[in-house]
Amino acid sequence: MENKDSVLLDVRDLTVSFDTYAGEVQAVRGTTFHVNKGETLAIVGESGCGKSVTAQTIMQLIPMPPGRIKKGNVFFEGKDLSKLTDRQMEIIRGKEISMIFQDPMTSLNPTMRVGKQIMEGLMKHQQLSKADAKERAIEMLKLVGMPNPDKRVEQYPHEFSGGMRQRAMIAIALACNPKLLIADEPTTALDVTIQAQIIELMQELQNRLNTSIILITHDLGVVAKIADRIAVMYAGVIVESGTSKDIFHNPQHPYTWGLLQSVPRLDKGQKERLVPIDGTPPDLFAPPKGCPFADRCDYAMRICKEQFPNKSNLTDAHYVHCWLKHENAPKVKNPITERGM
Amino acid sequence: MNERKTLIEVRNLKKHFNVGSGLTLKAVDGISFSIKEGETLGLVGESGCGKSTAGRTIIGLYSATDGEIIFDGMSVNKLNNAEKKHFTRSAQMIFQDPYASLNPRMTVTDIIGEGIDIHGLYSGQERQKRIYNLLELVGLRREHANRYPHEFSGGQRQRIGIARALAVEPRFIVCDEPISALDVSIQAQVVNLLEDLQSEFGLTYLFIAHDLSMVKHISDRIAVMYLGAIVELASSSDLYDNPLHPYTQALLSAVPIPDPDIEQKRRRIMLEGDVPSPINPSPGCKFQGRCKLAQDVCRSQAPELREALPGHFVACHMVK
Amino acid sequence: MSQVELDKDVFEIIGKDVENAQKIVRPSLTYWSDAWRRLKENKLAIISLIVLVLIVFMAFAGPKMRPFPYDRQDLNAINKSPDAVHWFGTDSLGRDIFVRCWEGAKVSLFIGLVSAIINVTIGIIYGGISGYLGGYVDIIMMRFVEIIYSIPELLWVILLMVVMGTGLPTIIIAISITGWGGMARLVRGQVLQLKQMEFVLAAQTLGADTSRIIFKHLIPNAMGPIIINLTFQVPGAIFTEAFLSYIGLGIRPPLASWGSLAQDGTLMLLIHPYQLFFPAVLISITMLAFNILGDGLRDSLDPRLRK
Amino acid sequence: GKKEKLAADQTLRINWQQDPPDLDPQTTTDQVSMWIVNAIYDGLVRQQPDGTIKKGSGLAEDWTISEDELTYTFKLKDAKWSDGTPITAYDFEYAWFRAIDPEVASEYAYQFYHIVGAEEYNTEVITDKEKVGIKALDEKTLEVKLLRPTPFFLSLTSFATYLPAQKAAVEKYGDEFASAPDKMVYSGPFVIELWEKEQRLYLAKNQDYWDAASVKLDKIEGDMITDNNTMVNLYETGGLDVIAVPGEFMDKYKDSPEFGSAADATTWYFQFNMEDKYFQNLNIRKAFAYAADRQSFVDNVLANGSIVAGGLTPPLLLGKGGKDFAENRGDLTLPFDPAKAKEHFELGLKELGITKADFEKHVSIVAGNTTTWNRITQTFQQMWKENLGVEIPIEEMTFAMRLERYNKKDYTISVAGWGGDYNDPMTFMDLFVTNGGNNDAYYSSPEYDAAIKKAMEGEGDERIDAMLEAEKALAKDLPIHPLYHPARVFVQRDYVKGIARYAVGCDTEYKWAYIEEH
Amino acid sequence: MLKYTLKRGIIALLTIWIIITITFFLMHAIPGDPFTNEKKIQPQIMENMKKKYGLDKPLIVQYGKYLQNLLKGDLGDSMKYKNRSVNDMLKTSFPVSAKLGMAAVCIGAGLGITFGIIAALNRGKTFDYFVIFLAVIGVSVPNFVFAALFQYVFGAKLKWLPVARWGSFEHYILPVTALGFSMIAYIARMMRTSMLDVLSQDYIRTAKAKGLSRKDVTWRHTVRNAILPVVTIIGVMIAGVVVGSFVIESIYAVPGMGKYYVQSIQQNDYTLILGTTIFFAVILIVMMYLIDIVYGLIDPRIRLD
Ligand SMILES: Nc1ncnc2c1ncn2[C@@H]1O[C@H](COP(=O)(O)OP(=O)(O)OP(=O)(O)O)[C@@H](O)[C@H]1O
Ligand SMILES: Nc1ncnc2c1ncn2[C@@H]1O[C@H](COP(=O)(O)OP(=O)(O)OP(=O)(O)O)[C@@H](O)[C@H]1O
Ligand SMILES: [Mg+2]
Ligand SMILES: [Mg+2]
Repeated sequence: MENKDSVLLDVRDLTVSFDTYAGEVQAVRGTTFHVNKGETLAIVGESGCGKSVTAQTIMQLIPMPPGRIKKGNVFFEGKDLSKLTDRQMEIIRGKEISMIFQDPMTSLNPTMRVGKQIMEGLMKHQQLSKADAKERAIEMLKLVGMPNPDKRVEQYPHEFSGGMRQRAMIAIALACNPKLLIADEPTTALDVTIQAQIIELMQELQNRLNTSIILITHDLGVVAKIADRIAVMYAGVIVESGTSKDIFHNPQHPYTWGLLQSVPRLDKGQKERLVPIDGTPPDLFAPPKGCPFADRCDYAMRICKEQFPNKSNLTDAHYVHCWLKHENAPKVKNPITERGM
Repeated sequence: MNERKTLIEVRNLKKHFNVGSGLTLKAVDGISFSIKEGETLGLVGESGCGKSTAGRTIIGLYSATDGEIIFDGMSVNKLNNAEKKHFTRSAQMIFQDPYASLNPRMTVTDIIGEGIDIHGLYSGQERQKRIYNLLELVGLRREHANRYPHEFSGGQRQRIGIARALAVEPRFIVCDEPISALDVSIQAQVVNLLEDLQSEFGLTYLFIAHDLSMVKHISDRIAVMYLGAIVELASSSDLYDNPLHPYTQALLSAVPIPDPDIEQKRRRIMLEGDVPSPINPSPGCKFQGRCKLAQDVCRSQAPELREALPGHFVACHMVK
Repeated sequence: MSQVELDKDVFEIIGKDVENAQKIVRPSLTYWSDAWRRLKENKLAIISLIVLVLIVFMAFAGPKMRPFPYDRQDLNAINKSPDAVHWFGTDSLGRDIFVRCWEGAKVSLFIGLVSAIINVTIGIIYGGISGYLGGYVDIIMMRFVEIIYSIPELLWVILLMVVMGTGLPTIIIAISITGWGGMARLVRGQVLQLKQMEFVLAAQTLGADTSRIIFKHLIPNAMGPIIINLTFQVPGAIFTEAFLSYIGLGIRPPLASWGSLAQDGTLMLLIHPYQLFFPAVLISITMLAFNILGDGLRDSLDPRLRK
Repeated sequence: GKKEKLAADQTLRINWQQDPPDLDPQTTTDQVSMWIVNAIYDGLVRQQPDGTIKKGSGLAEDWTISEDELTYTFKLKDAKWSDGTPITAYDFEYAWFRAIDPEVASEYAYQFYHIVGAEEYNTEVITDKEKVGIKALDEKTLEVKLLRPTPFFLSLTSFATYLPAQKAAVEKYGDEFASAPDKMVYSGPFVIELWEKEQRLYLAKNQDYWDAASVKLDKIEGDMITDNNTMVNLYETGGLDVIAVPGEFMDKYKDSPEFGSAADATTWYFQFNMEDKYFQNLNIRKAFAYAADRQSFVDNVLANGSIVAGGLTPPLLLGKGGKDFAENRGDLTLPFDPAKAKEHFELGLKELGITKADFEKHVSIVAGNTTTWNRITQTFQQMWKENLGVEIPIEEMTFAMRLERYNKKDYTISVAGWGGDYNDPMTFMDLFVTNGGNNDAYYSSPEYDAAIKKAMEGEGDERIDAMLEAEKALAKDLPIHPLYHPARVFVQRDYVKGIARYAVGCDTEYKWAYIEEH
Repeated sequence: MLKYTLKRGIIALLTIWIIITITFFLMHAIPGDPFTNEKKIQPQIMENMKKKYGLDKPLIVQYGKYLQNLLKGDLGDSMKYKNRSVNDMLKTSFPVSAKLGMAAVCIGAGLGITFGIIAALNRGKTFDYFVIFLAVIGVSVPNFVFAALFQYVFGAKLKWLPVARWGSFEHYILPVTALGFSMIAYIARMMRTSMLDVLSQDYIRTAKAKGLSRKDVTWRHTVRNAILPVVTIIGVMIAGVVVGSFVIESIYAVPGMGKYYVQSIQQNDYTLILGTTIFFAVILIVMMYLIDIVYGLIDPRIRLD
């Protein structure tokens, strides 16, 4: 399936740190992944594992200082984004790559009408007139399922409900038909009908314009619905990556197992206690030198604490970083496949 | 569940906003329900239908336009200062927006410790210990205590908000989408935590969410809201097994299942028609514009919430 | 990919170790010690602090460094340019300007700081309450500011002088009567903006009372403008005192203040410019230090700029 | 000497310093207004540069004085108002009655109290004009009856309040009379050409003036600049032709060829509260006088030609024997003598039965809030500290506040200045009569009172002698300690000539000024 | 809005009345009266003068009379400047002060805001320090010093500009500069700080993500959110400065109303005291009202009614 020409975004060995008073927070520690044209890559992972930082680094939007790209490159259509000037980046942002941010309240300008905030990008990138831009803004709001869009464009963010703000953010991001859409938890505040609608909207956009999507979410249901490939991130590194089927049906990393086990399922009757992953992710201020998941892993081995596991390829698209894949490692039962799905 | 005492009762609650040029936005327009001690009532509904507003009004953050809230036998609208303070301790809220609700100039310790200080619960070492406990309870680490909100990821922030609410040992918590910003493993931790707290301290929850699977998991009963009104109210299994209201049916059909095979085959009930506005809503059933079953009576007359089956309330003319 | 040969026993499953994750790695700091730490990193701010300490030190030591009391006149050495005897020269009554400058530092710094603190305190409390409570309270409180501000300051001053006589307390009260209004307005404006934030709602849910919300939530978030205003209050007070001296209602002569020295110096600007130069330079250095320190303080109190 | 040639441009640029508050001759009181009023009106007489009063110098061609020196009859010359109507004796009669009209409420009405019935008329004791000694006998003749012989009466008639007023104009403009150039009529050497409030007031030569031939200036351009630096800067850059030298600038100008100084009939003095529990003690007062080194103050601090005062009355006021009064008197004041000062101070303290600390606790210097006061008080405060060992605080305050303290007798030492109104020692000497309006020292001496009474009623040398008696009484009792008589210092371009400066009355006269070719 | 304006209007009238009342009684409480003079006036003459100005009546009657005239728009006659009405004095002097003041505010606000923005965007760089330095000079050197210095250097020494006096455009330059200097300083500092607060907000990141240019991000998103405290201080500054600056006007011989504020009180010119006070109060109140309106325009979350 992989066609070298169709790669839109290629992130290589990205390493991002924040300099804080106590030292360096290694938010992203050598992440490598790519996104093909027209493809949806989902990045899932525990809170604080560096998903948003990765996304913002692609856009060259992490605050510097304290943030710092220590290593790695972000290639977009072959251009290394980290080498572009601010000016050059402006043309890419919003038009080629756009992003839905995670905090809808604080990510909208409180003193500017929502409509205007959508129009801005349109007027800049598509050279629309004010009136046209407004029309398009209304249309966008309608597309994201906002009632009374013509009234809503005149309102300010604080007059919106949480979900409405998020939809406004989505409208801003989608307005200019970007080649790459980075959606950082785009539907957390939305009810399922709207969520479905938004996802369909994104898929429709994808079908129509061959847009690539990076979807950052922890809602595995949404992931199941839309993702072509999934990257599982933990403590700043991608620990497992594969197609949607690979991850859901044949996950290999204990962390992925944990993730899948902790979701309640509507289609599986019985109220049972959820199975969380105990403990918390490591503080990225001092990430362990071995596998970062070791301390929380039921199958942790001594080696796990010593050394970060190498990449083991299962298929072309499916790889995992886990010592359990080592030939000397004991064979353990895969709780997901065992569960029989 | 039987014969437990009613902790909170909401009667015909209304909250209208003045949105300028003489228009009012009826965010919450006459909802009634009650929650028993130790019970969890799930509140679901379309985004913007007034869930947060309802929650905030119940907790006293907004003054109600109309209606009454009775907490533990006392009308919340008529409390004196001391009682009010007591009420704020008994009834807490976890906010939807994890960042905006944290003061950027306060450390996590200060944020979590605030309620403790206000109500004079602990001091000195005790206080610090309690804060550490709370942090661990919500899956954060002690060393996060002296950090500021902006240093946390979205999910971490939400947990701070939860710890803050739990700090005052409330009896009733309005959870306004407490887990939607959390990743699944932490969601499970938090939900388990909420459940543990419930069984341990007999907490009562109003659990607002849109993740229906999680709502179903945690709630005893579920209320479905649509445009400021409750359209269906039933025990969670009843609601999921036998949704009566067409909106509820549409909602359930849209819940994504974490399995690509199932998910990509599944069809959801598409809701047609315009999404109505809470500003000047048309008379009659608020859902009628998007309802396949709609008849004339739906257009002229707003349906009452009535008991269609034992313990299963629905507001729809078409349900027999 | 060359896999290192690894012992079998490193692959023994030992299970999770959640406790290990609880190690405290970062230093624990309180808000203030954290702010102080960040301030310390700001070299300019620390230099400013040192300069200020030095000036305060000189205010006490300076007059003792020369054999002239600040009020000693030498009518035979009037308007002498700076030399080895009179380092900053002498004034129109033959008094040593060096000594007077440091003597004046005491007065001016005292007036500047005390009245700035009074103004800032009152202004913050008043503006905070007015902005937060809003509505009629705000309208009435703000009208009161207008009233105080509109009634000519000189009337208050003269009345105060009649009642209390001249002296530092009178001057400080005089400066404070009208001085807090600006701060109050500024804080109110900020509070009006900030009180809409969700974290304020969150605090209300916890049962926080008005004063807590104002002082713990709103004011810290308005610290930037407050500090700027504070650093401007100090020279403001010093010059108000100068103006009062100018119309003869300031400190009692022959006591000096920087303001009155600058004022006297300005009269001599065209013929004996040094008489203005020294006090003006001292004021400027002090203010520069105050401002840079204030800037550093502002930064160090803003955790978002924390490094 | 060299023959002087007039410059083509006869414009004099001066600084009025402030806007004239009142150009109505009968009510004006301030100095700036006086300068202008004096330039735009002619009175019966006009003071000559040498200070004398000559027949024909003003509108009075001639006058006769009765034997008893009580009736003055003035004969007017032909002169016109600027509107072309003749100036008559009726204009004087009208103006003078205006000045004493209680409704006009002129502050200087008392200047007329030498005239029969004027005071009664002014205070509404009488309303009958016939009972007042002012009468225009015909268009050209004005008759004035005085209460007692008043040798300085003629010089008084050059004073602003005595200037004529045109009834028609006053009535026509009513409340707005003299508030704008076109709301008045002129009789003097100049007319107001331009008056921009708070900014400038320009005078132009009055072509209809009876003595237009003597007026050489075409224009006087006057600014209203209050700031000293600004004034100096303007002078330096050629924007002004003449300025008063501010105290701070003495160093700069005192050796300049353009520098000049004129006497000023003003005296600055310390004033002791004679009813104060400590200062009623003569030794204490003496100590303070002995401890003050006035010479050093005048030479070093002022350094502008001011002179140490020998008594209350400044020089240049008419005395006897062709000398001025101050010369007749000589120096009666206590000289600087630290030893004596200490001696008297100890003595005084002993008499009062108090310690120095008690004394210090009680005493302060009450002073005004301008630079002049500042310098005086700070200098002498220091001298007293050095020579008496007492630390005395200075209380600066506005005049009104000071007055309140005086009225309540709530002060110990104060500094005051007094300027003469007319050319006679009496303008100073009646200050300290018992219960006198300006007797803020609360001095009460039968001896002094008697001398003044004698002087008021006496004539010629007898009067002068009586006033000298009074000076001696003052010197003996020491209610005041005279400090100095200031000089009016100025710089003016060398091509500016003919500005006359007087010690009393309107102190600057522009009628004969001119610009020499340069 | 209309209702709110009306409400504020009524409250404003009430405020002015209170200001008048307090000022009226305060000014009569301070020692002296308009006729207090170094040379004491005979009691009878004094009485004549007091009668002429109505000062012989009981205070409360004078107060009533004043209010009565005020309602007719008559501020009375000055007691020191004979034959001049206070209305007239204000009418001629205010435009001068207002022009000067507004010019200074325009420069102060214009440059101040610009400098503040540039400094914030270049935090820690040379320009930032330049602004801080400028600001410090601006506040730590009082404007009478600047005024005197500018006059000496540019007027007396270099002769580029007139030393003083009023009239042509050239006459504006020095006083406006002297007056505007400290404003630039204050506003620049305030703007800088406020900008820094806003620059760290999430929505700025959003704006950048839209691909807006630095200029647009700055002007449309940052400045507007940062300007609130600057508006507060500019509002008060305008009120303070359009009524004239005593110091600047006397140094540059500008015929404005600044001196009346100081002089009237020193001379107990009652009508002028009240006249200037009312005048200032009205301007201040109007400015405060405008500020509140502007608050609402800048930040829609602020609702005052
Ligand atoms: N400005 C900053 N200063 C210091 N640390 C930061 C900063 N921004 C992010 N971090 C840290 O970087 C790590 C990664 O954060 P990030 O926001 O990418 O998490 P995330 O994967 O998006 O989590 P979530 O799902 O909760 O949003 C976190 O540990 C966070 O504390
Ligand atoms: N302060 C306000 N002013 C005006 N309208 C408001 C305000 N707050 C909320 N609204 C409106 O009230 C309605 C209900 O909002 P609410 O926040 O309660 O929705 P919600 O059910 O919580 O939605 P979501 O799931 O998206 O958070 C919305 O139409 C919103 O626009
Ligand atoms: Mg994130
Ligand atoms: Mg909500």
